[in-house]
Amino acid sequence: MEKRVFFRSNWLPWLLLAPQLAVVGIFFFWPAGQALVQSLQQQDAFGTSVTWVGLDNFKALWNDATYLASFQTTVIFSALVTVLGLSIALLLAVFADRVVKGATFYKTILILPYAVAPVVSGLLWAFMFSSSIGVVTYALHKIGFDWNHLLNSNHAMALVVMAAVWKQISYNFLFFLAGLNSIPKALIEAAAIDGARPWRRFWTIQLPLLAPTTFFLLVINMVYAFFDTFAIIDATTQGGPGKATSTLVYRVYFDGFRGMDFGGAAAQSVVLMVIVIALTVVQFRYVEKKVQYA
Amino acid sequence: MVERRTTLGILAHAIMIVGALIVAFPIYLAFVASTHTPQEIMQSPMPLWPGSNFWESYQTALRGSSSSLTSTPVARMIWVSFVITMIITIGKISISLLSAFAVVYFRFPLRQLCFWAIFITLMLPVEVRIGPTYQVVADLGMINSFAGLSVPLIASATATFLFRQFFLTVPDELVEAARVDGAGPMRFFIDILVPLSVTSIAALFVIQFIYGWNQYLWPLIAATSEDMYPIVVGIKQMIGTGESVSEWNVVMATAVLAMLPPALIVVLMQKWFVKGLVDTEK
Amino acid sequence: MASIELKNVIKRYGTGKTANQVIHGVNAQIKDGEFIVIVGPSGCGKSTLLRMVAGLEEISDGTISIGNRVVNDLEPSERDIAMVFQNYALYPHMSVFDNMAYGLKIAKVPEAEIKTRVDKAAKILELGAYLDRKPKALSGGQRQRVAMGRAIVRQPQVFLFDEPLSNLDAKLRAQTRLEIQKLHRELGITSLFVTHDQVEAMTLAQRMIVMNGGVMEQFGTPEEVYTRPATTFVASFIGSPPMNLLKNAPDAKAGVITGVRPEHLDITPNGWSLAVEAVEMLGAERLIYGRWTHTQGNDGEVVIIRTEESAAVPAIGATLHVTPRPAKIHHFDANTGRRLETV
Amino acid sequence: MASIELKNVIKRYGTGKTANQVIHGVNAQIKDGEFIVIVGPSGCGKSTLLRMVAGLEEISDGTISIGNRVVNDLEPSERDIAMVFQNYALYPHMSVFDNMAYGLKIAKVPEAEIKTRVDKAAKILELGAYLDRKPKALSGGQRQRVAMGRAIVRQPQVFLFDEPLSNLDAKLRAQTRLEIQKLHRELGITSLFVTHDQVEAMTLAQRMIVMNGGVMEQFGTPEEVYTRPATTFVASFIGSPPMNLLKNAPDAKAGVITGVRPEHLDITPNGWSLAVEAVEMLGAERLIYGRWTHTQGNDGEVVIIRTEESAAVPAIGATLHVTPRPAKIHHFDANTGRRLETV
Amino acid sequence: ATEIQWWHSMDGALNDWVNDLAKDFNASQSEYKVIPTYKGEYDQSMAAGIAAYRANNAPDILQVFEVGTATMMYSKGAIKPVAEVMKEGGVKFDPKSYISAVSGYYTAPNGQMMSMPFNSSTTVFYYNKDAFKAAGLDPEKAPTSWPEVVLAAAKLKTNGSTCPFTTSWMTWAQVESFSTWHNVSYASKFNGFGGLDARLEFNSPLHVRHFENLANMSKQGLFVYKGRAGKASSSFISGECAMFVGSSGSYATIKRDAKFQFAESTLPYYPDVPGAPQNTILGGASLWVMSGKPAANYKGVAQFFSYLSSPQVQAASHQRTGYLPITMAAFELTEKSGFYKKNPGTEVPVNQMIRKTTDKSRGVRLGNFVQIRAIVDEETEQIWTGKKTAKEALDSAVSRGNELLAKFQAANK
Ligand SMILES: Nc1ncnc2c1ncn2[C@@H]1O[C@H](COP(=O)(O)OP(=O)(O)OP(=O)(O)O)[C@@H](O)[C@H]1O
Ligand SMILES: Nc1ncnc2c1ncn2[C@@H]1O[C@H](COP(=O)(O)OP(=O)(O)OP(=O)(O)O)[C@@H](O)[C@H]1O
Ligand SMILES: O=P(O)(O)OC[C@H](O)CO
Ligand SMILES: [Mg+2]
Ligand SMILES: [Mg+2]
Repeated sequence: MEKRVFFRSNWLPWLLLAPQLAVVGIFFFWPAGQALVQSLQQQDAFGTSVTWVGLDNFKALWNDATYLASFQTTVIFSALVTVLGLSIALLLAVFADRVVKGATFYKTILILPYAVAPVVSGLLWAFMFSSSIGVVTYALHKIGFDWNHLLNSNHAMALVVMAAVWKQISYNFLFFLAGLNSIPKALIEAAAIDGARPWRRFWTIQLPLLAPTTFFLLVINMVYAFFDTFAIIDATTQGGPGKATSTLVYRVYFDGFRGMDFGGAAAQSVVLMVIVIALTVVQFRYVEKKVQYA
Repeated sequence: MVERRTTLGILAHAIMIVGALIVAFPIYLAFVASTHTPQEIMQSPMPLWPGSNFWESYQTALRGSSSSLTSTPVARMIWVSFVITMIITIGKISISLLSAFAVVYFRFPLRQLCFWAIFITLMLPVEVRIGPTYQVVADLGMINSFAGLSVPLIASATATFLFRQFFLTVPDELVEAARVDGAGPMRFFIDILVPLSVTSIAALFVIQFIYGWNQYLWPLIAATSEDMYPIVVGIKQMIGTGESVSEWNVVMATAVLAMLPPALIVVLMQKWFVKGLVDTEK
Repeated sequence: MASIELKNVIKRYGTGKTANQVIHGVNAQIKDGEFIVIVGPSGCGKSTLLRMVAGLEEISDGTISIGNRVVNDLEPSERDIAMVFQNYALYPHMSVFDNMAYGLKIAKVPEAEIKTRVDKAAKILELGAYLDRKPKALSGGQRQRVAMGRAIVRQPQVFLFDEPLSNLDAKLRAQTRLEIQKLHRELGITSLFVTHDQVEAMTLAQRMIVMNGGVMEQFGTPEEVYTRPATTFVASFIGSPPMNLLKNAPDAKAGVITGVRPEHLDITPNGWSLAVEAVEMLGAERLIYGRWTHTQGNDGEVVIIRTEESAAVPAIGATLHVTPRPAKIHHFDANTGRRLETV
Repeated sequence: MASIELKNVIKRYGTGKTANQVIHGVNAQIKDGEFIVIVGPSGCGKSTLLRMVAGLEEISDGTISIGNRVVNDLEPSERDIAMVFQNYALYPHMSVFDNMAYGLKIAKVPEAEIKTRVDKAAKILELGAYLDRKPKALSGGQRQRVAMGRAIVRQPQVFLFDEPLSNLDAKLRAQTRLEIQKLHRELGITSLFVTHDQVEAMTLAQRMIVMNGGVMEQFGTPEEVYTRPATTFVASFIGSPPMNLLKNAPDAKAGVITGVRPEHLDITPNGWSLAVEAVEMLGAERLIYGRWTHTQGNDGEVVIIRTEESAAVPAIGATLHVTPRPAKIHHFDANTGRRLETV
Repeated sequence: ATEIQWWHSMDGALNDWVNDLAKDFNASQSEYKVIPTYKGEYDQSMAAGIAAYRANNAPDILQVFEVGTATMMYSKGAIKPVAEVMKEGGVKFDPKSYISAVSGYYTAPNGQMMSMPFNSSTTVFYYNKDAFKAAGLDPEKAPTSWPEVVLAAAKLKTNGSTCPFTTSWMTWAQVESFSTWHNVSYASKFNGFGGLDARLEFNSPLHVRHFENLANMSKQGLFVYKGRAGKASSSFISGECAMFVGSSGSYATIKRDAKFQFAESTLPYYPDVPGAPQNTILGGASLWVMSGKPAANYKGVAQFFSYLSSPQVQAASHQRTGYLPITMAAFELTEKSGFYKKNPGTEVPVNQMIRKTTDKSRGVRLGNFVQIRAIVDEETEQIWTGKKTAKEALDSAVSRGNELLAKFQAANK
């Protein structure tokens, strides 16, 4: 979609773009280029000795079973966060759409986690599930369930997933609610006249019509699960036990900033960038298309 | 409303209540913990109702406690957070408004490329390029400064995209009317376009405020002295290794304080936020 | 097919102090197989009335019966009605076939039967070639027909239409009007048709309900409504340009409004005397706007006269004399606005 | 005030292979103070033409002069024009006063002068009470008047209107039409008015340009256009219901289309013989749709006859005889569609 | 005043200690101002320091745990050997005044002292006397061997303890220190002191036996894993865990925060292993001076270090924190003051360390050691979760670790 009319000037648009392009160039593309260069190098921790190693870093990644495992971990984690985050939010949105009284109150509470920093979210959930003082751990223990995310990798995964989902529900909820609101009431009425009950209407009318919203959120949630959950993992499990909750992004940080394997970390960055660019293209295409519908 | 059945209404309320309770519980618990003494929290289980240590906890947090890892008072951290957040928020919104204006209302060579270049940054989170970015900022001598903590985060694909979407919905006739009225591009931008974008600006203000306030990894490495820690980093430092956390009340008081400003923004600007997002994104 | 009976139907929105009554006791008997048009200005309660019949809106008071069965408490799907919405409300993610078949599937009609019925409807509506398309890929007129098809396949006792033509352009609207008439002739299903367009109402209705502010002003055939409007509202709402409703006609009685349609004013050598204000050329005819010469200053009363294109064009400012045809003069009570049979 | 001259004006969108020519060489001389209406179906290029005059669209070829000055390369603000847009294009965040004053402020007109001019325009348009309101808080008609006010205060040489009435309801449209006429009478500013509505065109125009597919089909007074349409397109576009354009009239010559307006067909004991298909009652008149009885099968040709309300209503299926009034018969070349003066 | 940045990892009561040291030094003169900043756990602050160095923004002084010693030592030009700093600063500095176990650890093969010994610790055994009493165990008698630990744990468990035994620093305490304590090799080439081509060897039968033992305890609920690094200590302080192997440096925080009677004792061992117990391993951290700073800063650093190494300051630190007295003078001063008598158990770390060391027990010096530790943590966690047997985990840790050693060797030729 393009504007019909526009202003004519050769220099003004560049002037307008300059601040943004400067920031993007200096703080995004330059470092990204650096990462690319470093991925072909082997450095000692201090960067005082640098040797070119070609694709060795990538080969090492490929041969590192734990890195491949991190891929798997990331996929599982992202899938869980996305699916749970979306379905819980959808459930809440569908019912929030029904209630008239107190709707604002519920909504206000449900969007609160959006304001909470991921680290703080991690902190709160770690606090609730802490092995010594966690109230939830205590309650679980009372009903005969031994919670131990320090040792049990499933528990650890569950913990980071819960903290991540909790934080993301708000966002999904808002969009689903808006999506539901934008479905013309007449469609629901037409379906009611056609004899469809609420349950059936949900599955055959509302859900299919939410598909664009859902797809949009799917991409957003995957990106969130991929990247924005770093702080949550750092604050709860730090990737453990073993590498059970060590996602790709956590690995980049861990190998680079804790393990000081800069070449390896740079190679990981490059791998991530490739994934990310693929995701961007998908999203951009999709978003553009959606706009044209509107 | 098609169905008038009350059972569905009751079910809806029930689900909303359960949902709200679960969602609110972690925050509630943080508040409760902040009102107890450390000893009370250490009991298993800790009490689930607020205690009487509220003032002590918050005073200690705000003033900075001698025994916590960061002797910096939370008040200072909040100030740092606030300054960084405002630079990020206002910076992002301004440069995005300008670039979206350029991209939508002008035709020039490499226009699509510029837009893509900005858009792709959406997908290059700091985490991915953290090392080199740190190096660049250090080379520019911006480590440990407000600028260093904020400017690298100022580029915004989201905001540029959102503004672009919004601008595309601004009727062409408005530009034409302005041109007939004799307004040049900047005049149109300032007199017409910016005032029209208030809803989007408000929505972005919320998003970017929260983004800025919740920054963690970047300040964690780019702030090298304690008095430049934003509150979110401060909290993490307070817990340290977890080896010696004894003042959970102070930690939780700090957590509550850290949540307060963004929560207020979200709740107070709720309507604008949703409107700005939904009207343009959808 | 069934008769419909509205007994003292009332609709209030909200409760208690904030209650806002929008339908004030409507009574109407609709015969089996009749085609009824509900017409009135925007906000007068047409849709509300229709939606109460459909079951989409609760009935605050009174009863609605369809085929002698009181339906007040029945769900829409239990009332044996079908409805065509203004913007059609087609399911955008379903093909034309599925749109039409949806209700039947829910009613667990066997596959084969569904196919037969949909195909039949598609044939009637000339939609056969589009059954696999999504609504997005159809023109406005085609969408409109799909919406009709969806109603037809259900073989309901009553059709409800809520301004189903207002999203079509003038040409298509005229054409679809003819189709709807034909369809009604063939199927003979009792129909309630809401519109705010008097031309549509006049051409389609067997009988029409003219509503204003939640009140039924008149219920009768188009002929009756046009020739014997029950109130000044009906008189001015039906007919374009509207009937002249005059308080200051030279021979007027106090408290009585004289009504004359523009086409019933003949230019005569003498009679009512008017100053010509404007003349509009409308192709086949001309409209002349005139003001009384016998009243002081500007009393706001404009008299419209409709003449043949071939008639002489009066100059602006000139004085014109017109005489109403005696048999075509209407009288209304100035206070109540109701028609007076004798003056 | 100024004259406008269009010399072989051409508009192409895109360049090279993808170029799409939408205006094909329009020539027109518009006199100082004239009120010209450009009418035609959607997409025919009306707006494009107007926007080229305004300077909002580049002129691909030819020249446009305003008051003897070629304006091809001038910015809109330098052409001394004012424009009223279809959706008014009011600045939503500015008050009515500021909307009107904006152009003057940019032109650095002194405050006091701005106030005088805006107040005067507001008085003419009866907007005085609304000067502090935002457009949102105005009705459609009021908004329309603000848009006009914005144009008036600039005291331009030319007014350009792009379908300024199409967002108003029928009643308001008729009323505003009269107001625009009055305004033009008072200010006498050369005006170009675009519409797709023939009634508007007929009633407003001193002269009208009928466009079709980027070509000017006719340029003349409404009278000329109605009584002597230059092409079949004009004949069918102007007049409602449209002129009957008949290929199969019993006495037709091959290659010639016979045109008769519905009101010029009289029901007579004999003459053209038609089978009645439908009858529509439109209040003051009736439309009768008939098909030839002398052609085999369905040749798709429907003849419309317009009769007085008082005339007898023929039964559907009955045979009717009609005769065209001889002086009112038009002839067109079946291939070019152009009017034939002699057959 | 010239500001001297000092990044460290001292939390809890130790944080107070570091702040006090800086405060006292700053008060003692006006030319320099030492600014201590907590930068997270040891590995975090080390990483932060290195990242800062790469960005030309390093602190003057960086506290690095013993594990990072090789990385720091082999870095070309990133650090300024402390001996050099002291000499240039014109401050008297005698490496020989340090306990040899300590100074030897931080001395380069060429005999130059590379970093300033600061907080040297070793692994010790703590137990909760109150819990012992309650479980019917003798609170004055600590279990000395692993079999005894198991027995005591079983008793504590029967008495209701949910965490009879735990350990912090799994790798340091249960692998590295365990090796020297039993005088078995951790890595070849004298645990890496002999050169960069050393390779890991901690998958010996004894190591495997020990981890099988811990795995069994874990299964029975006698040993509870509480996380990596020093995380377990809070579980001991809170009273949840009754027995605890941890750093002697935890003493300060335990003493400050524990609400029960506790005691410090020697590390348990396997009595059937010949030569055991030998000596425990050195831990804690030292202070490294980063290169590329103005001369004035180095002067200040020298002053500060000289302040830190005065016997009074050292003795006070030792008594306050539980870290070792790093100079003989400080040890003697403390002994003379009767501190050990008054605080039974505080002499344990000293005793454990001043035994004569063997080639296998002198310590460990390996490149990429931080990452190797992370690997050992990851792998041993698999044992407690039951995903791997002790042998599988240790084997895997050794082979993954050896890859890193090879990498380091290649990068530092
Ligand atoms: N949900 C509602 N709550 C309150 N008032 C309502 C509601 N729905 C409609 N109304 C009011 O009821 C009156 C009748 O509305 P209705 O939609 O029936 O009018 P209508 O005749 O169909 O008008 P239109 O031609 O514009 O569709 C209006 O005044 C409207 O404002
Ligand atoms: N920016 C453009 N690029 C390409 N083609 C265009 C553009 N703007 C208009 N057109 C084409 O030019 C033709 C004339 O458009 P124009 O808007 O002038 O029609 P119009 O007569 O004003 O129609 P309407 O009554 O619908 O406003 C149309 O076929 C349209 O598709
Ligand atoms: O807790 P600390 O200071 O004794 O250090 C423990 C170990 O040495 C870390 O490697
Ligand atoms: Mg309606
Ligand atoms: Mg147009």
